[in-house]
Amino acid sequence: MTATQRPTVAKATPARQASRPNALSLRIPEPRARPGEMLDFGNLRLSRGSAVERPAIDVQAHEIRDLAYGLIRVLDDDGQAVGPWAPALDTQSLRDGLRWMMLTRAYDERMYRAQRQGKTSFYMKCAGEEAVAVAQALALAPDDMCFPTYRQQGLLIARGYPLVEMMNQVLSNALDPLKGRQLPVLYSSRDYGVFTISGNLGTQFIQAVGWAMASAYKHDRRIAAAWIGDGSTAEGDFHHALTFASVYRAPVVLNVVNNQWAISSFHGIAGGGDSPFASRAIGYGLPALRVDGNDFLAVHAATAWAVERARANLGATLIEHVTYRAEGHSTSDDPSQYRPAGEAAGWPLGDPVARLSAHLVAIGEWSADRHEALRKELLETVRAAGKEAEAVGTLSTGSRPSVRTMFEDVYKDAPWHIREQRQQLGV
Amino acid sequence: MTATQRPTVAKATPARQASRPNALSLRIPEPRARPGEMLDFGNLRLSRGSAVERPAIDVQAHEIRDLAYGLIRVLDDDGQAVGPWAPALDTQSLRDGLRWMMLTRAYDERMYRAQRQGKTSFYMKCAGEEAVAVAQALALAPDDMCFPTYRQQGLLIARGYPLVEMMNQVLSNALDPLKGRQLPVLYSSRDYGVFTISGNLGTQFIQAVGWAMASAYKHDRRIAAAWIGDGSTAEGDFHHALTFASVYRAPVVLNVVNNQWAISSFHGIAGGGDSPFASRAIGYGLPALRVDGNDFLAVHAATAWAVERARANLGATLIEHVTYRAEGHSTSDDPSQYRPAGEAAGWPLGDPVARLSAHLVAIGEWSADRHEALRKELLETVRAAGKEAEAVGTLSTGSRPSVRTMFEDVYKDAPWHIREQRQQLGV
Amino acid sequence: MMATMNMIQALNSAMDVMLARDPDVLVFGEDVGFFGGVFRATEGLQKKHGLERCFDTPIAEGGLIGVAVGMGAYGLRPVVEIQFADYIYPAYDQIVSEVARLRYRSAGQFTAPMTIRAPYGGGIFGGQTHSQSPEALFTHVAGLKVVIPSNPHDAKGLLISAIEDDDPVIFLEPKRIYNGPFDGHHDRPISPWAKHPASAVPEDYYTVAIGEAAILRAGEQVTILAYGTMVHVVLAAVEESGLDAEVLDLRTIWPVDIDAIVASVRKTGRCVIVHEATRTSGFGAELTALIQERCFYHLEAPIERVAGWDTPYPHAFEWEYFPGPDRVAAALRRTVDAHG
Amino acid sequence: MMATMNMIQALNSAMDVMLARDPDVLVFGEDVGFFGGVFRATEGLQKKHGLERCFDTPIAEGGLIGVAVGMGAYGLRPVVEIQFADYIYPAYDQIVSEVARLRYRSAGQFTAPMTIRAPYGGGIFGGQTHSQSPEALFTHVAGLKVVIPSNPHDAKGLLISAIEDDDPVIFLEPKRIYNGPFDGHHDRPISPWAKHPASAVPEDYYTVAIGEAAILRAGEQVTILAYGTMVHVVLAAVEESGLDAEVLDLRTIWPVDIDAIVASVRKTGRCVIVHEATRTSGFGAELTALIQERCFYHLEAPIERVAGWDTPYPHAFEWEYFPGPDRVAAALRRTVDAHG
Ligand SMILES: Cc1ncc(C[n+]2csc(CCOP(=O)(O)OP(=O)(O)O)c2C)c(N)n1
Ligand SMILES: Cc1ncc(C[n+]2csc(CCOP(=O)(O)OP(=O)(O)O)c2C)c(N)n1
Ligand SMILES: [Mg+2]
Ligand SMILES: [Mg+2]
Repeated sequence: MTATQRPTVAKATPARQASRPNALSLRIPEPRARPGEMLDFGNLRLSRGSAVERPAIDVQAHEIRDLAYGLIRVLDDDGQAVGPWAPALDTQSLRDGLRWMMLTRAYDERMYRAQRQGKTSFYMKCAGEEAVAVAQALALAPDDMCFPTYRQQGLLIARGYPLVEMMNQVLSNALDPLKGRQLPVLYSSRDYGVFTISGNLGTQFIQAVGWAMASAYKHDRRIAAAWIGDGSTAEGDFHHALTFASVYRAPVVLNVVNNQWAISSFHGIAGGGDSPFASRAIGYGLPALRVDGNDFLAVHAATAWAVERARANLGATLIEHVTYRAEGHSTSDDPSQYRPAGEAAGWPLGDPVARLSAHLVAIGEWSADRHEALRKELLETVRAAGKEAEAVGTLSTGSRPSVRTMFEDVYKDAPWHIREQRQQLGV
Repeated sequence: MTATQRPTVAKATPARQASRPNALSLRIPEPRARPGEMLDFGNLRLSRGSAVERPAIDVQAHEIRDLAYGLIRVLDDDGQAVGPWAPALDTQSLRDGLRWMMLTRAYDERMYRAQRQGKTSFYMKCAGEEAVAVAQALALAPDDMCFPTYRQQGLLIARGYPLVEMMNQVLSNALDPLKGRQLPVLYSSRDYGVFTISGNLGTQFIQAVGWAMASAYKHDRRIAAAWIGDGSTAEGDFHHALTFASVYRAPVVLNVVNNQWAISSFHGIAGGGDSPFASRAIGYGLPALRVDGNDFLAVHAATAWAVERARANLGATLIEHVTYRAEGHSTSDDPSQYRPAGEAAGWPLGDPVARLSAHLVAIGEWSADRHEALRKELLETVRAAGKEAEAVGTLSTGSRPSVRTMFEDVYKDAPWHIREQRQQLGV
Repeated sequence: MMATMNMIQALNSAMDVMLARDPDVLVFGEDVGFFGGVFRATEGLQKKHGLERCFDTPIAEGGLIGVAVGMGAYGLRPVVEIQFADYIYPAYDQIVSEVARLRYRSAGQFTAPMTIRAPYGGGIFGGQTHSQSPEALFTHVAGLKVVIPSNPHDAKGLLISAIEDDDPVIFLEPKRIYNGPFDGHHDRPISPWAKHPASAVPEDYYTVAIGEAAILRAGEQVTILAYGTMVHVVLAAVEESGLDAEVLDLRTIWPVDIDAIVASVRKTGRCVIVHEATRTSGFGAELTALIQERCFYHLEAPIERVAGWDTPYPHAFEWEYFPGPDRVAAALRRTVDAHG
Repeated sequence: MMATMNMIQALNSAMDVMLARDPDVLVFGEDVGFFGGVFRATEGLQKKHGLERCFDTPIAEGGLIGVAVGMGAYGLRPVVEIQFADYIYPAYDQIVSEVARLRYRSAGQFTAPMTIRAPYGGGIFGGQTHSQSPEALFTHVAGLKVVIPSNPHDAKGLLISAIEDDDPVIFLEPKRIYNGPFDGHHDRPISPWAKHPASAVPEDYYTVAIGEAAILRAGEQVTILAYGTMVHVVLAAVEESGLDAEVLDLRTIWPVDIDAIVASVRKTGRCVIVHEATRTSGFGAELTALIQERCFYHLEAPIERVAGWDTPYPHAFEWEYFPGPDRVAAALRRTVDAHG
């Protein structure tokens, strides 16, 4: 799994030669490898599955600071679930997880192609990161409230939200539940507990804390969960979320999805170089878990721990999921411009789908044939849904939402100026 | 020094009784004592002077995480300088420090009265916190750049900025260097290396990082220092500052002045309850020092360490100064409404002026008589300066800046609309 | 039951009434809990309604508005205080990108029915960061309502309407008139609210509708549009100038009561707009544009704007900056005298 | 030496020239370093001028503007990119409270001579958070200049002026016309800049003055004020309507070229203002107010505003939202036909 690793030799930061002795100089962090250079994952802090203890959920945050620097793993190189974090997930749940991850991937592939075919303007995949959303959906209760970014489509899929609805949104067609108002992939589903995804990074993190505070205020049992990218942790909202979550002991699971890149900026530009993102939690007195984000079982176990803790009114946990954005940032991006071509393939933590599949095989509950059959079945599921959605319309053809709706929902009731403008447009 | 301390018994947070079993509930933190209640400093993490090690300046941040939870102290109860942090400050520097702290206090008292007499609109004291700014001014080089809040007037005083100039600013008179534009105490002096103080909390923290980055970019040797209150650490700027300082290894000393209160909100509302403010640095891979902010020698030693580290191009340090706001937030505030009356007197870390004076006495370099003589001398200094400034004018009487200047400096050169408006006012 | 209240008491009463009526109403912000707010608008509410219903927040305006969005999505109705309107900018992204757009972008699935209270405006020697009037920065943002009361009676009725409104409301409180009306004559004795008829406030629940202006004075010669403190300045200027002006207190500045404005300007043919905010791109610009679009053929003189200068609000020049009755009266005279 | 450039190349060339001329110029922002920016405006600058002169920043707009303030105080001239104007709000406090006021509040001791570049505007199916036109949120803030070029030649010359300006400049780049002029006829073939005369750009240093509008077309019947992408839409609408309109490209929207505007409107007696931003409290309101204050007795028809609707910019309705040539032409016709 770690064939491309080589000994850790920090790449020297090219600095302008100081003109005076003892002069200061500015450090601009750089990734270990750029296009054309040798892969180098030497700064990834790995741990073995058995190396990281699993504390009781009512542990004091300060007793488990080490967990922010280790890496919770369950699946070993032989596909066995090992160590204290190995969850007691039944086979059906594992197979469901595999199915949803594979369905997410198949869905992504189709919608990516749909964008390339001009059927919509934009698309974002989560290839390589499927375990995060899917395993977490499994660990959360169905009515816990999710505040995701644009890269947790697996949440909707694992919660059974209809694929066709997702496609209608991406295609901005007449049946788009968001009436053509949002950029593709910025889903929203109150019924499925997924908050309206914002185009502005970071904002949802503190909103999730507010939702959790509301739930606590109402003596509810539901908790909230939020996701944020490694790059976006630099926004003030991240700090606000940790601060408010700590102060009010909000029942929320706060997830940093560290997929190593923020468009073209490596995680070191977000401050992930000198200390892992998980460790940010320490200063707020919150527990932190750093987890192998491509290990379905580890993600599930870590999430289940945090969920149980929050539900027991013990407050928030920050989880860093160490994963890798296997493809471009979006359909507008070309990652070969800024990172070595083989980085995804060489990623030391492998592929989440392959790893869960291998685990099921290892425990005698799966096979290559069944895997291939499932892949084909899901391809067909996605194709059928795609046909259905495209029959309604795409961004460029077929039926669109009524233009009249453009003027609705700005306010609950349209004030005079909005009514006037709608009349001006003649709709 | 800690007569009012009593055993730590956490005051129970009154919570609405949960109506359902296992229901969540919202925690609203409360201070240990409110007006009329017994003083309680049981949650203050104290350490003895000798208990906290002094690492080499090139230590790795992760090796000294404990320093964020300890309390660097030098002066013991007998006024002796003890332990590894005892700095090698010569007697003259100590006497200078004492003089500046006392001058700051005398200045504050006069200006507070000036406000009460209607000579200006507003004033803010730093009573009880004088050691922070004064000892730090001593540890910084005179051309290092300071980005203070409104409560570090001691910086200007220790750097020798004329008292009369400060008073002119507070009185908004004709010689106010800021031309009557700023609220009292929001000083600015480029010549003395003090950045224009903002009315908006927190903004200066990240600006200091930018100044430090510029200095590093220019291969300068000057570093920056910034201050922020405990309450204001909750702003996004604080997080931005730590993030950028970490990423670009900026030569800056970042100070949190934890005076326990933010107007009427105790430090727990800012998230200081579950983890000390110093510990925020850990998650960014920055070293943190937590220091007895009323111990002049400790503040000096901690600052000198951070300054040396920054100057050696090793980057930023976060210092938490544990101190106490001995008086009201400002002339607009009445702290007896929200905190026990004796809290200032009972503060376990004492008074910085009294403690440094006692130290000088203990080492045979000072006496009660000399102290009293100095107090009188400074009173006279302040009185003379006050007379001089008031003779120029106050907010309500005497000569004011020319009204014409109201329209200057919005831009470098006044555009047509500003000129037109000036003419409309007829000035 | 009627009581005599100043604006602070009226606002306090509105929150008190709503906390009692609706368990989904929460009140929070910097220093609003135990202490009751730096202007004391929330005094006693924590003690009466409980720690969890009225509490302090960290000093992070973006954070507290963000939290209110999440609470709104859950189903609560947060009433948040920004200590001074000058400190609302750290929350600007949450307000513009989230609060204002939640309903639209989620096609009605999620809403943020919050009330954002903030003391605003000058006249208190607060210097550049305790005197600002940022209302135009919100009227430009689709999805927000902006309400500005000018007296205790309206303050309570409008605040209750704002809290009950299913859309987010920016509720700006003219801090200069918290304790008494102020006509801009800073050299004259201060008058308390008790002497003003609008200090008669019902103790219980009542509402003043959002979107409706009040005609404070009928007149024929010129229409004056104002809100907040400026309403009192305008009334003084009218009296002193002896002109027969029609004075509209807009109360809600967006969506503004366009019918009342158009009717008045069509009648008088002349209009002066008064606000404290800096002139350029202030709300007076929008009012001017709306009026000239709708009343062009009725206008007999250019619409004038009397506003704050395009500078920060300087501490020492409070009264040179503040658009007082003399500047208003001069504009009235120019407008009435103008002919083509 | 002249070259043919599109807007991206012209902007890139401006930064390249200034990085070479002035060691105090730094360029930074999200993704601007190694990659050269998501729109590629900084492509090659890091390689050519060094890692420390053109680099990536954390995703924290408030942070990167805050850092630029400190650098400005030190004496540098930062040129920062906000990836989309829609993402400038997290920096709004630093811009309004700090950048804009530094010189004033420090009585000239400290300044923040930075240039804040941000792609803005619609026409690219970017949905509500990649299409906004927030210019009016900056024209209301005393201390800021706001510049919006409409072609490669102006873009380079104005950007150099902005970088050299000792005041902070908000430099908004109409992203729809980065690669070619766009007249709003989205159904017609795309035309590259190479065919447009303004793509002839000097390779070296030159400036276009801030504060000066360009008269793109002289005319007698009506004055049209526009900027950015809308300039091209307006020109198409004029041609298609067959009217003899005078077209002003404002280029700097604040401080605006008031003399050019007044002279033109006094001549034509009629005016249409066109912008993409939402209408209410948009910059068109200020322009309307300024004109009616100065040209009241010359106006023969109400000033019309053609603007974005007061809704977020909806993904599926790009062309229903975008104020295209038909809407402009209709407004022109109404304005020219109007008589009292
Ligand atoms: C406030 C804000 N700033 C900038 C952007 C532009 N932007 C969109 S995605 C992105 C990178 C985010 O990276 P990361 O948080 O790591 O998430 P990932 O895409 O890797 O999942 C940027 C800069 C934005 N959408 N919002
Ligand atoms: C952005 C912003 N929000 C709110 C305020 C109002 N305010 C002024 S001082 C203060 C308390 C600050 O407390 P702290 O940071 O602990 O500093 P201290 O006054 O104790 O020195 C508040 C809330 C402000 N000035 N700026
Ligand atoms: Mg990422
Ligand atoms: Mg404090």
